[in-house]
Amino acid sequence: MNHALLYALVGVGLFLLGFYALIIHAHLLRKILALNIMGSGVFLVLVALAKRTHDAYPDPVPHAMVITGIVIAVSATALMLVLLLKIFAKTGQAALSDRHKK
Amino acid sequence: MMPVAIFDAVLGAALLWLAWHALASPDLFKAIVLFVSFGLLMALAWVRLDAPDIALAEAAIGAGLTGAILLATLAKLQTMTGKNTFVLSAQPAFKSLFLRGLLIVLLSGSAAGIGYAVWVLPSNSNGLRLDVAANLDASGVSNPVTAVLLNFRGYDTMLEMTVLLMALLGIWSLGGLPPRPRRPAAAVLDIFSRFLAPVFILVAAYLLWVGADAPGGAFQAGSVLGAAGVLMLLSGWRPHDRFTLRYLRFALTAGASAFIILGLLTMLHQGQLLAYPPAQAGTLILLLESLATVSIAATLAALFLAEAPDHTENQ
Amino acid sequence: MTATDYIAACLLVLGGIFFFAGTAGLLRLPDVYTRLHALTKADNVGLGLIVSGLILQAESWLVACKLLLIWLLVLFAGASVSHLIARRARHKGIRVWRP
Amino acid sequence: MIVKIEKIKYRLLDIVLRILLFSILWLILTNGDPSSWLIGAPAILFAVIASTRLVSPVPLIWSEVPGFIAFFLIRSLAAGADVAYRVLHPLMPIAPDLVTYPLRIPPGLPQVFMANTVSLMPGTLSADLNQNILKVHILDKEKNFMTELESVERRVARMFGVSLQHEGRKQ
Repeated sequence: MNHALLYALVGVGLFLLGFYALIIHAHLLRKILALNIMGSGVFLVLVALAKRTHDAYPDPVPHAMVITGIVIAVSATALMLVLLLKIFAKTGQAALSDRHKK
Repeated sequence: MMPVAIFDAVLGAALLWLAWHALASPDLFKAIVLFVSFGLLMALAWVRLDAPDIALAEAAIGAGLTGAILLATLAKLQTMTGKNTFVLSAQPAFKSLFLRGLLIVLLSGSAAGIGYAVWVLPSNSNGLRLDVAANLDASGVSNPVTAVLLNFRGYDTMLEMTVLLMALLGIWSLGGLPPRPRRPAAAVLDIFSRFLAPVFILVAAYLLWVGADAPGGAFQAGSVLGAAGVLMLLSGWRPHDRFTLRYLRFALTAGASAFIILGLLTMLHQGQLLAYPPAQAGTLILLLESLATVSIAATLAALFLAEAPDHTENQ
Repeated sequence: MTATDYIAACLLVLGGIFFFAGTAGLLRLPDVYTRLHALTKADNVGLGLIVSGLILQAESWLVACKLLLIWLLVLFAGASVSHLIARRARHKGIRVWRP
Repeated sequence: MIVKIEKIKYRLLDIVLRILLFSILWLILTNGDPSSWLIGAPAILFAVIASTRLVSPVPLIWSEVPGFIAFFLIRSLAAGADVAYRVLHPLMPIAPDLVTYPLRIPPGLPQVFMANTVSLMPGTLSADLNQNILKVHILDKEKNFMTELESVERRVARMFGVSLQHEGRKQ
């Protein structure tokens, strides 16, 4: 088995692991971690598939997109974390819950 | 060949294991530490996939900066609740075992489907590699990733600079976070950051320079410089100590403005967005990258601080 | 293989042993302070030996200087960060392990 | 007037030294590629500006530096060997303790330099530095760590050209 394929499958696994945690966990910090891990999974699939070339050089276009993606992910994470702290300061809870709808 | 295959298998398993425990650990601090280790192992995976540019970016941003921001948030949560340790039962959003089972079945189905789709893809495909290779000489740089980021798909990077700015504006328009109490930093940390900050400047400049024909570039340089900013912020330094916020605003917007101005100029001159004349491409890319580095660094450090600028400062 | 190659190989293996000891210490030692002892000292010597092994193989003095620089930076960072971790642990009230 | 000229000369020498230091650093980073100076020159300029603002001139006694390096290399090698022996020994012979060491060396860089050096010496780890008091974590309290700490302090003081204040305090 080609090792790039192995990493692509790990990427699929990471994406679904993150997806499961995103739905299952109530705490928002955990949801943010889950989103980041989902992103890492997608990046891994992209870059692993870029390595399917015959010679040593992989396709550079997905590489460039993933670098862009990493920077976007960190800025989105920073924004989400501030939103989380704001929600916590308002409601005293770091989770979104139906019970607070009144 | 064999030991390498074992290494790949162990690394893949470790990535999945770390991700699972980062998501399931009841102690949030532990979860974040596991997440940072996950990021560092991801950097190894990028090296195995011949993507050293991404490995550099992941180690600096994915593991380093994201980890720092997460830990800072956790510390804020702790001061808000007054609890020293933040242990949280991994309370699920819904308790019904039937629903969870259904979710697992659905996700396993998707895993099998996506996995199969990946598996049956043709085992060799050049993608856009040959197009990049054919036009590399006209791009002004010899590192193909930099050529894609700054020339062939320069609009990606332009929009990305805007996204960074938007994230920061988002935080600022939410009012930002209340300022941290400014305690004098430990003497060791103070000396550490003072001695390292100038070295970080040089290393960032090196990464910027080397990015033209080897792994490196504006993103890696910007994150190293941003890390220097985070270090200075941690040891109690604040931007308005030294200069007014006008300079900070300039640094934050320099990258995006340079892209927009150059984009307009190339549209007028060449008739196409960010299509540089090949003779000047190298110089233009260097200029863009230098300004982008400053902006990325300033924005990342400002995202870490997450405090809205003090309006009284400018009056 | 020349004599320098043999010396370099010995230094690299020796450095690896020190890293192993540092990691063993991280797993075996009882509390955060003693673990910091193992990490700073054993890893500093391990990296120092590996760097000197690589310097023997370096093709130019600039590369040798770069390797030396890496060691100095890790030394500085290791000592400072271990101090900061120990300081934070003390402020958090983590007691020193006594037998 | 003469004092002022001396001062300017001193500052100028300091800046020249910094430029030299960062140029060497740049040379090492880029493997001496001549085309790198296009970025290197402004970067060195920024680094020099940042460093003059962040770090005040360090008055080192240069003739003492080689002696300190030799002392440091020998003692830190001993430190690594000592801790490796202890953790690989089946019984793991350690007897940790936390001690207070009143510093006689002046505050600022000399104290921080000493704290960092202490962490790399056999059996000692600096755990807090506050108002001339260094808290040191000891790996083995049976060993003579006091002479270790005192010799480090003496060496550092000699290299920085400072005298140990309150020499008679710790009798």
